Order: sequence, then structure tokens, then C-alpha cells
Amino acid sequence: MIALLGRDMRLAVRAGGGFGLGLAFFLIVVTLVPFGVGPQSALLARIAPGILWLGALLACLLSLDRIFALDWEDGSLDLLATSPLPLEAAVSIKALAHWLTSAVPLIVAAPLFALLLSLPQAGYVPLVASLALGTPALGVIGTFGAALTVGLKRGGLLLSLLVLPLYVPTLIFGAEMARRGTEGLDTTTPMLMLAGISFGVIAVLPFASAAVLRVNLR
Amino acid sequence: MIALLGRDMRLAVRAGGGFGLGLAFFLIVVTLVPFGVGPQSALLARIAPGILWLGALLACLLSLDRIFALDWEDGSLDLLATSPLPLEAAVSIKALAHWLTSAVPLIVAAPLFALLLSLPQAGYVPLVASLALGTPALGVIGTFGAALTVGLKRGGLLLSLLVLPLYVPTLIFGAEMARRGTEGLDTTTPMLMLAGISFGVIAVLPFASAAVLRVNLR
Amino acid sequence: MELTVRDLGVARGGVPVLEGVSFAVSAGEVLILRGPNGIGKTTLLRTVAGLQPPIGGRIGLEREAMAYAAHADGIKATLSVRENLEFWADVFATGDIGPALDAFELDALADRPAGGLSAGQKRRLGLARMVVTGRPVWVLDEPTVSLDVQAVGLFAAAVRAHLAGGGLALMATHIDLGLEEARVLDLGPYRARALAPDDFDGAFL
Amino acid sequence: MELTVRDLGVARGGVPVLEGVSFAVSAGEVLILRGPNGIGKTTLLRTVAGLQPPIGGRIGLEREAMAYAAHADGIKATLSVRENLEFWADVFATGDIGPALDAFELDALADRPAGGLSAGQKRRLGLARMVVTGRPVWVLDEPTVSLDVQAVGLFAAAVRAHLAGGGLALMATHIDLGLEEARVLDLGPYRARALAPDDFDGAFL
Amino acid sequence: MASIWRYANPRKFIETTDRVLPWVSTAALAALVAGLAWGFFFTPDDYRQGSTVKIIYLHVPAALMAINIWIMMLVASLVWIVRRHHVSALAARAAAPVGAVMTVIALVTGAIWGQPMWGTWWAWDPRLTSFLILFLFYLGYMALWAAIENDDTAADLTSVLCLVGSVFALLSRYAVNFWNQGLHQGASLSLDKEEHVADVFYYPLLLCIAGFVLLFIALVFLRTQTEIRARRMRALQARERLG
Amino acid sequence: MMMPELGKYAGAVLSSYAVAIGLIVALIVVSVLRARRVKRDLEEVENRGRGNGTH
Ligand code: HEM
Ligand SMILES: Nc1ncnc2c1ncn2[C@@H]1O[C@H](COP(=O)(O)OP(=O)(O)OP(=O)(O)O)[C@@H](O)[C@H]1O
Ligand SMILES: Nc1ncnc2c1ncn2[C@@H]1O[C@H](COP(=O)(O)OP(=O)(O)OP(=O)(O)O)[C@@H](O)[C@H]1O
Ligand SMILES: [Mg+2]
Ligand SMILES: [Mg+2]
Repeated sequence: MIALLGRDMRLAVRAGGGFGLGLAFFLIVVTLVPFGVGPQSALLARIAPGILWLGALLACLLSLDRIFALDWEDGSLDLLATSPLPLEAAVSIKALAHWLTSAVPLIVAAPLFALLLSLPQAGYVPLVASLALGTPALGVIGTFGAALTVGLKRGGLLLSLLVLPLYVPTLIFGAEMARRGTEGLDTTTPMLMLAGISFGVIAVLPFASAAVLRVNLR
Repeated sequence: MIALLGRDMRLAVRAGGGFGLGLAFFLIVVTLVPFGVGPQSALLARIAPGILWLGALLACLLSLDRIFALDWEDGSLDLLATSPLPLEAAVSIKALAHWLTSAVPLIVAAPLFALLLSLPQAGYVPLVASLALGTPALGVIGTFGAALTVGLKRGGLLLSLLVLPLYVPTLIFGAEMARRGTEGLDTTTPMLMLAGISFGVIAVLPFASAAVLRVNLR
Repeated sequence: MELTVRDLGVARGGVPVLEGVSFAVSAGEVLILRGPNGIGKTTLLRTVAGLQPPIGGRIGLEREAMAYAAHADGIKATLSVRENLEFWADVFATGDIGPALDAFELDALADRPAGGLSAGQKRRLGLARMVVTGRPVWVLDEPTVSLDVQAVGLFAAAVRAHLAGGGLALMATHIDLGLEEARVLDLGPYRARALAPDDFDGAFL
Repeated sequence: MELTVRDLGVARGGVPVLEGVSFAVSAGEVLILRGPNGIGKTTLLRTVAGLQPPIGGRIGLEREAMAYAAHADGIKATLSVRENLEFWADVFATGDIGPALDAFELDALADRPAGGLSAGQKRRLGLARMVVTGRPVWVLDEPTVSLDVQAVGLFAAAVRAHLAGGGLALMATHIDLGLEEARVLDLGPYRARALAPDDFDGAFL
Repeated sequence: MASIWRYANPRKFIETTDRVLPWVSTAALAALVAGLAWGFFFTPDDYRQGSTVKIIYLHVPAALMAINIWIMMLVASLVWIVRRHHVSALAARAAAPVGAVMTVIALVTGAIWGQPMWGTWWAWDPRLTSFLILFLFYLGYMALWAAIENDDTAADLTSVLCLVGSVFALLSRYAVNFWNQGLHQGASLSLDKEEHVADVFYYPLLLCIAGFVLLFIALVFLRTQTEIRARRMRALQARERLG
Repeated sequence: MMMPELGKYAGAVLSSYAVAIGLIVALIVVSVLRARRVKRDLEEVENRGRGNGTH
């Protein structure tokens, strides 16, 4: 298990800078928004929590197909499936590695990006908290999507299509929690929902992912 | 040349629905924005041109790595490079195929999405016109980025990082043209700039892309 | 330890390709599957290794006993040869990769990134993985593709060592591996018959 | 038509692997390159085919005369066998794919998606592409990997037909191809020497 | 008399820079310390900006360097493309992180300055925005270098990227000006050229700029040497493995 | 030298000096350390090449 985690992290770091790149993508999405929407900081501040959540979601999404596709292409997945490691564990570990390499850097850097979008001071803590609570769900759901599409040649777009609707509840509660926090309102309900989604998903989805993966392998 | 165009289009359509998926991704991004930002239509209308442009840009971006990566992995690119087709032509045709399969459906469907974001009526024509003028540039620039990163295992995120700053001028003028059109202002300057960028880029970048591709193949 | 396969039927892409295959391989034996391209050797081996369900018959050994090597080697280009092997040694909890490196003369290449290996060197790494699994049944699909004569010799020696240690091996190949003691099974007679055209339900199997 | 290679040096990943290779192949001839894994056969063939620049020496034929077949076949899984071949026929402006299908007995498979072929069937498709290019010089890297005995015979026949039509072929292989008339060149003696440690500028080659 | 391309020989380059490096670095440190100390301790406050005017001694030189280093990389890339001198490609590689750090310094000091002056850390003012884009270019350039294993391939690809990127950076600069025109007057809040040219601020500023330039030269010499050695080491190790 | 009176902007001025100087020093330190390490490693590799006569 630790071997797999170590290998995946190492691969992510070596394959042209795993950590930095998700971050860079997030930075770029956040930078592009004002170009599209206009530079007025009042407007930006209003949409900031939503855009930050969207940016994190997209940065996460873009790296999803790495989770299994490479292992599929070079045959490692067949070999892993015939190894002593239960596929459920392998799937969970791959989700964890993905979260560590793509989401954690985002969470750490989120305040900086919030600055660029002129998010009010009060919003920083709820934003980071909501990301920390919500991104594990994004990772696990994304792993499920990646397992579903692994056999397909360049399933990237299909993967996005399948996963994005599954992301909707997480996004709604996450952005809501960040927005309420920013406006000084009570964040308990969205926070509880977010935590509920994350834990539920972590407990259940790996089994579905492993089952789906087995089907795709045969 | 026509053979390559035909093949690439056919591959895009067969590989799990090239046309539909770019569109679907666009749809989903546009749908997620209200979840992130909140449902007030005045706010949405204000950010609509920018978000639509951003959505088109991201949908285009997501499919960029298809342009060369598949041909690289299965060895076709080596074979193409030793074929009678000049690499410059091959690159241009691949950019064209990418544009036809990923941007054209977006342009056609853009008014529908504009409706979802409550864009005022006046904005429809400028929006579609700006997309039609600007997306060719996005395609050609993206092809350059794809050629740069083709050798790298799963260069997807690096590709985004390299390409997005190159997209800035196109995005600015495109979104500006759409916004000005919506507000009933004069759109001549951004339109000319957009057309200028597109034509300049189409005339020059394929040579750079072909050169870069040759370096990557050796 | 014996691998017995009874009346096995296998399908690929929903189409039956082989039917009624039976054989037994006991400890210390090698069985080589032969047959023209497309007869279904790869499909059969994947089924035996537990990667896909059979459409009939049974395989008398649980999949935990088997180590499978496919057409593709599952090598990570950015990891070094050593890191690649160590990963599998960890997964199979066998620890030491020294013997595997020795068996395929990979010591000199151990610290090279695996992406920079030639086709035959990659293949050697793929085969070294089998040694590292420590499992008794080797299921090998065209193991000597791209190997030079000397490396084929290394492979034969590794197989013999595996057999001597009480293991057994099942492999598909078109070329001569220098394993004279191996039994050979020709798959030709087991090709699945085309379906009777009015067997409507059968077409859903 | 003659392929003359004079004093060629080739490098992979910035490291010279072969130096001073010279040979000539004239129309109607086959030259087989041999050498242990990793000596640089693939690298040499890629250089001859014009995919990478040589680090020394010269190749006496422009790359437009050459058709190259690599370890990978460049097959599109979602296109049918026929569509795959027709694409290359269009690119090389040669038109008819009938002879290529015949030469490798692909007619029965012509309308199958190429992704559903077995390893050997894929390889046959990859080789059929060479017939379709219509180019006089075939540069082949381990052409018979995964082929069964009968398919190797088809390949030998296709090469002979190519030679009879005034073509020539250069190929690397480890196994016997049944081409008795072929000349063989062992690459062993041309292995690049390690650099003199004082040659500072040389390390920038 | 040999031409300047002589110095494009790696060995010659190392020998020459080894000789000048001590002098350049000493001069750089001296100028920097003197300039910053002069600016920090011995200049008066501005009547409108108060003591924040002291930030200028970091902000302006860093901003200048950020742009000029990119230009230097562009020139070096062109030299590599045209004449294929390895040292110039490696010099471009060596300069990029310095440029990126300069861009960060300009951005951070600007942001800190903006808080008291404009009441905000960040505004989408054209100048600030184009700096952010420049930073992205630096990031992409360095990431591309890092991602490619073969040094010559990397040199070729990054050079083309630098070329294409420069054109687009110019274009973005124009685009950004256009985009923010009439919407947000952030730029008008910054000082007019005439105002800060007051001599009290001007001379220490010049000294600081000189210090930054010298520091850059010293760093690029040192880092280019490192890149040359690292490249040679990789080549030697690769051949060693060939045996 | 005595500390100049920075007034209400002391935080801004001091922090920008701290950040900028910190970044510059870090850059210098990283460059020098890497230069030393690479130089030493290269010498080792060169000596190894001469020593056991692989050439
Ligand atoms: C993140 C924020 C900022 C960035 C990225 C930034 C960037 C730049 C750039 C690129 C220059 C141009 C250097 C030149 O062309 O000569 C510059 C100069 C300058 N900046 Fe900033 N700036 C920022 C914030 C500020 C703030 C808040 C102030 C003060 C209120 C300021 C005051 C100046 C001054 C006085 C100059 C010299 C002006 C001149 O040469 O005309 N900057 N800055
Ligand atoms: N998706 C599919 N649908 C239908 N038939 C398929 C599909 N995939 C493979 N086949 C066919 O199944 C048969 C068995 O393939 P398999 O790969 O097992 O053959 P093989 O004996 O390993 O051949 P080789 O020696 O060439 O490797 C082949 O005839 C192949 O064409
Ligand atoms: N990026 C790289 N850096 C250093 N050496 C490399 C790199 N890529 C390949 N090599 C080495 O170059 C040599 C030549 O490889 P090549 O693929 O040409 O061998 P080959 O003769 O085709 O071998 P095979 O018979 O196994 O296919 C090998 O020793 C290989 O390890
Ligand atoms: Mg097979
Ligand atoms: Mg080879």
C-alpha cells in the first residue's frame, strides 16, 4: 500500500512537476476570469468564492485521467489487478495520491488566489476550510469516473462529462459555505453537508470504483 | 491532405463522440457557474460574455492533447513524418480538424448557452461573431502547445500552463467584443484585433509547430 | 501444486474464441501454448490469470497463485529500473530484488530511467518482474519478443530455476525458447465453432 | 538505386551509440542488421529513415525514398483495417490497397476495427502498410515480432516481391526470417567508445 | 583577434567568468548595499506617500530587471537557434529563475505598496496585469526546461517558446491596455515620472538599479557555469554507462 | 546608524524590504550551493573517468 502511494507520488512529481502544475493551472484560470469578465473589483469580489471553487474543481478534473490511464496503457493495471493488493485498496490509495498531489497545494495557495480576485478578508478562512472539506470528495468521485472511462482511448472529455454532474452537490455546498463565510453568515449547514458528502463518498465509492475497474479490465 | 483531415475527423467522431463532448463540457461549465456564483440573473448577465468565452476556451483546451498525443503513442507520428506530406501541412490540417470538431459545434450552440446565462438579446450576434473569429486562433495556438509537449508523458497540465498565457490576447479581445456588442457599443477595434490575431497566427505558427514537432521526433 | 484446466471456454469482445481446452501442468513443468495468430492464446492466458471470467469450464487454481506477464510490460518510463522492480517487490511483499536483477543481467542498467531502455532491455525488465513476484505459477504471453539470443538464454535459465524451486509455467510463443523439456499444446483443435444461426439465445452468451 | 551509408555515427538521448558504420545496399538486395539488445539498431534505422540527424557520416539517399516501420505500428484502434490502410495509401498517393491486403492475408479481417486484432494480426497490418507506401527502400525494425510461422512466410514472400520490383530493404531482427539470400551486418564492432575524459567540448555533442 | 563567439566555447566561458566573477559580485553587493542603505536611511519621506516611497528602491529595479531578463533570454534563444552555441542556450536557462524571482519581487513589493496607496493589494491595472502574465511565461518556460530530458531538445523547444512567447507578451501588453481602458483608473494613482525624479530619490534609485544589474550579471555567470557543468556531467555519466 | 522614522507605513516598508531581500538572498544562496555541489560532482565524475581508465 505504502509502496503504491510512494510510487504514484513519485510519478506525479517526476512527470514534469506534478505539484506545481495543478497549482499553475488554478492560477491561470483565476487570472483569465478577469480578462473575460472585466477588471472591476466589486464584481470580482462577488463572484470570487464561486470562481475559486470552480477553478479548484477544474484543476482537479484536468489531472483525473492520469489516475488510471497511464497504468492502463503500459499494462501496469493488469499487473496490479493480479497482485496481492486488493483493488479496493489500490483505488483508494490512488485517490489519496491524487488528492495529495493536486488538491493539497491548491488549498494551501487558495488565499493568494483569493487576493487576486479581491475576496474580502472575512472569506479566507471559510474558503480554505470548505476546500479542505470538499476536495477529498472531488478526488474520490473523480477516481470513480476515471475507473469508469479507463478503457476508452482518450476518455478525457467523456470523463469530464461523467464526473461534472457528480461534482454538482459538492460544488454547491462548497461555494455556498465560502460565500456565506465571506458575507459573515452562518456556515454550519453547508459545512455539515460538505463533510457528510466527503465521508460518505470516501466510505462507499472505492468499492464501486474497484468493481467498475474489474469490469473494464476483462 | 484531405486523407488526413478525413481520418482525424473520423477518429474524433469515433473516439467516444468528438463533436458532442466538447459541447457537453461547455454546457456543464456554463451550468456550474450559476451553482458557484449564485443564481441572480442580473449578475449572471453581466458576467455572461466573459464566462461563455472562458468556457469555450477551456473546452478547446481540454481536447488539445488529443491533437498529437495519440498519434505519438501509437507511432503514427513517426510514420507521418516520413511520409510525403510536409509536416507544416500536417500540422495545419490537424489544427483545422481540431477546430472543426471542437470549436464549430460550440459556435453553433453558443446562443443556447447564452440563454442559460441570461445574456441580453443584443449580445447574441457579437458573441457568435467573436467566437467565429477568435476560435481559429485558439486552435492554432493550441496546436503549437501540443507540438511542444508531445514527447512528454501526459504533458496535459504542462500544455495548459504553456498555452493559457498565449491565449490571453485572444480572450481579451474576444470577450471585449462580445461585451461591447451586448452593451451596444462599437466593436470595430476588438473585431479587427481578433481577426488580425487569427490571420497572423494561422499564417505563421504552423511553421513553428512543425519545427518543434521535428525536434520532438528525433 | 498443480494447474488443472478443464473444458475451458474463453471469449474476447463477447465472441467465443476457444472452447473445450483442457490441460494440467504440475510443479516443475512448463506448458507451451502454440497456435496461429489470433487463435486466442492471449485471451486464454488472461482468463487463466483471472483477468476475465471464462465462458465455460473451470480453472483449478486460485488466481492468487499466479503471476501474469502480458504483451505490455507495465514499465514506468520515469522511474529507474531499480525503482520499477522495487515497487513490485513491495506490492508482492517479497523484498529483495537482487536475484531478479542478476537473473536478467540488469545490474548495469539498474539506475537508468526505464524510458531510456531499448526494446529488448525493457522486455528483460518486464521478465525480471516475474522473479520478484515470488508466485509459483508463471503465466507468460510471448515472453521473448525483442530479446536477443543471449537474453533468450537468460530467460530459459530463469524459467528452469523457477521450475527447480517447485514452480510451474504456462506460456504462449511462436518462436523457439530453448526449453527442450517443455510440453507443447497446440490450440488449433479448440477453436470455437461458429454459432448455429438459429440459436437466438446463444448469441447473448 | 543504391543506399550507401558512409561512416555513420548515431546518438540516442544525446549519447553516441554507434560510430563509423558503413554499408551499401543496392536494388534487389536485403541487408539484415544484427547485434545484441541495446547496441543501437533502432537508433540507426531511425537515423537512416531521416527521423533524427546523424552525428557524423552521411546517408547517400534522400529520405523521400524510404518507408519506415518501427517497433510500434501506428494503427488506429477505432478505424477498420481497410480504413487504416486506405489512409496511408492516400497519404502516399498510391491508391490501391488490394495487393497489400492480399500479401498479408488481411482480406478476411478488412472490415474489423483494428483495435480488435490480436498482436500478430496487428503486426500484419503494420507490415501491409509498407506495401502501400510504394517506396523503394524499406526500413524495418524487428518486423516479425509476434508473427506465427506462416505469417513469417508471408512476410518473406512480400520482401522478395518488393526486391523483384527493384526495391531494397534494410532490417533489424533477432530471429530467423527465412530470407536466405540476405546479407547480414553485425553491429558489434561499431559500438561507440566512451569519451576521453579530457575532451571537454566533446561532451556537448 | 578572435570574435566574441570565442566565449561561446564552454571551457573558455568558464575560464573567463571565473576570473571576472569575484569582481562583479563584489561590485554588485557594494552597489546594492550602498544604494539600499542610502535609500532606506538617508532619503526624506515623500510629502504625499510618506515613508512608502522607500519601496521604490526595490520595486522599480526589480520591475526593470524582470523585463530586461526576459529580453536577454530572447536574445540568447535567438543566438542558440541561429548559431547553436550551447552556452547561450544554457545562459537563457540560467537566467529564467532570476527573472522569475525579480518578477515576484516586483509583484510583492507593488502589492505591499498598493495597500496603503490604493487601498487594495491588487487591482487589475494594465501594468500589474502584464506583469502577472510575464510571471506565467517565466513559469511555463522553466517548467518546459524541467520536463524535457534531452538537453538539446529542451534548448530547441524552450527557444521557440521564448520567441513565440515574446510576441504574445507584447500583444498581451497592448490587449491589456485596451481592456482596462476607461474602466478602472488604477494606473493614474501611481506617481508621475516627473514627481519621483526629484534628485533625492533619483540618485539612490540609480545606484540600486546598477546594483540589481550587476547582481544579475554575477548570478547569470555563476548559474551558467553550473548549467554547463551539470550538462557535461550528464553527458559523461551517460557515456560511462555505455561502458 | 539610527532607524529612520517610518511613521504609520512602517509595516509596509519593512515587510517589503524583508520580502525582497529575503528572496534575493535565497536566490543567491541556492545558486551558490548548487554551483558548489555540481562542481564537486563533476570533478568526481571526471576523476572516476580518468582513474579506472574506462576510456
Ligand atoms: C503588484 C503591483 C505592482 C506591479 C506588478 C508593478 C509593476 C511595475 C512596473 C512593471 C513598473 C515599470 C518599470 C518601468 O517601466 O520603468 C513599475 C514602476 C513603478 N511603480 Fe509599480 N507596480 C505595482 C504596484 C505599484 C504601486 C502600488 C505603486 C505605488 C503607488 C507603484 C509605483 C511605481 C512607480 C513609482 C514606478 C516607477 C514609475 C515609472 O518608471 O514611471 N507600483 N511598477
Ligand atoms: N473486441 C473484439 N471483438 C471481436 N473479436 C476480437 C476482439 N478482440 C480480439 N478479437 C479476436 O479474438 C481472437 C483472439 O485474440 P488473441 O489476442 O487472444 O489471439 P492470440 O492467439 O494471442 O494471437 P497472437 O499470436 O497474434 O497474439 C483474434 O482472432 C481477435 O481478432
Ligand atoms: N534517453 C536515453 N539516454 C541514454 N541512453 C539511451 C536513451 N535511450 C536509449 N538509450 C540507449 O541507447 C541504446 C540504443 O538503443 P536502441 O533502442 O537503438 O537499441 P536496439 O539495438 O534497437 O535494441 P533492441 O534490440 O533491444 O531493440 C541502448 O543501450 C539504450 O539503453
Ligand atoms: Mg497474443
Ligand atoms: Mg530496437
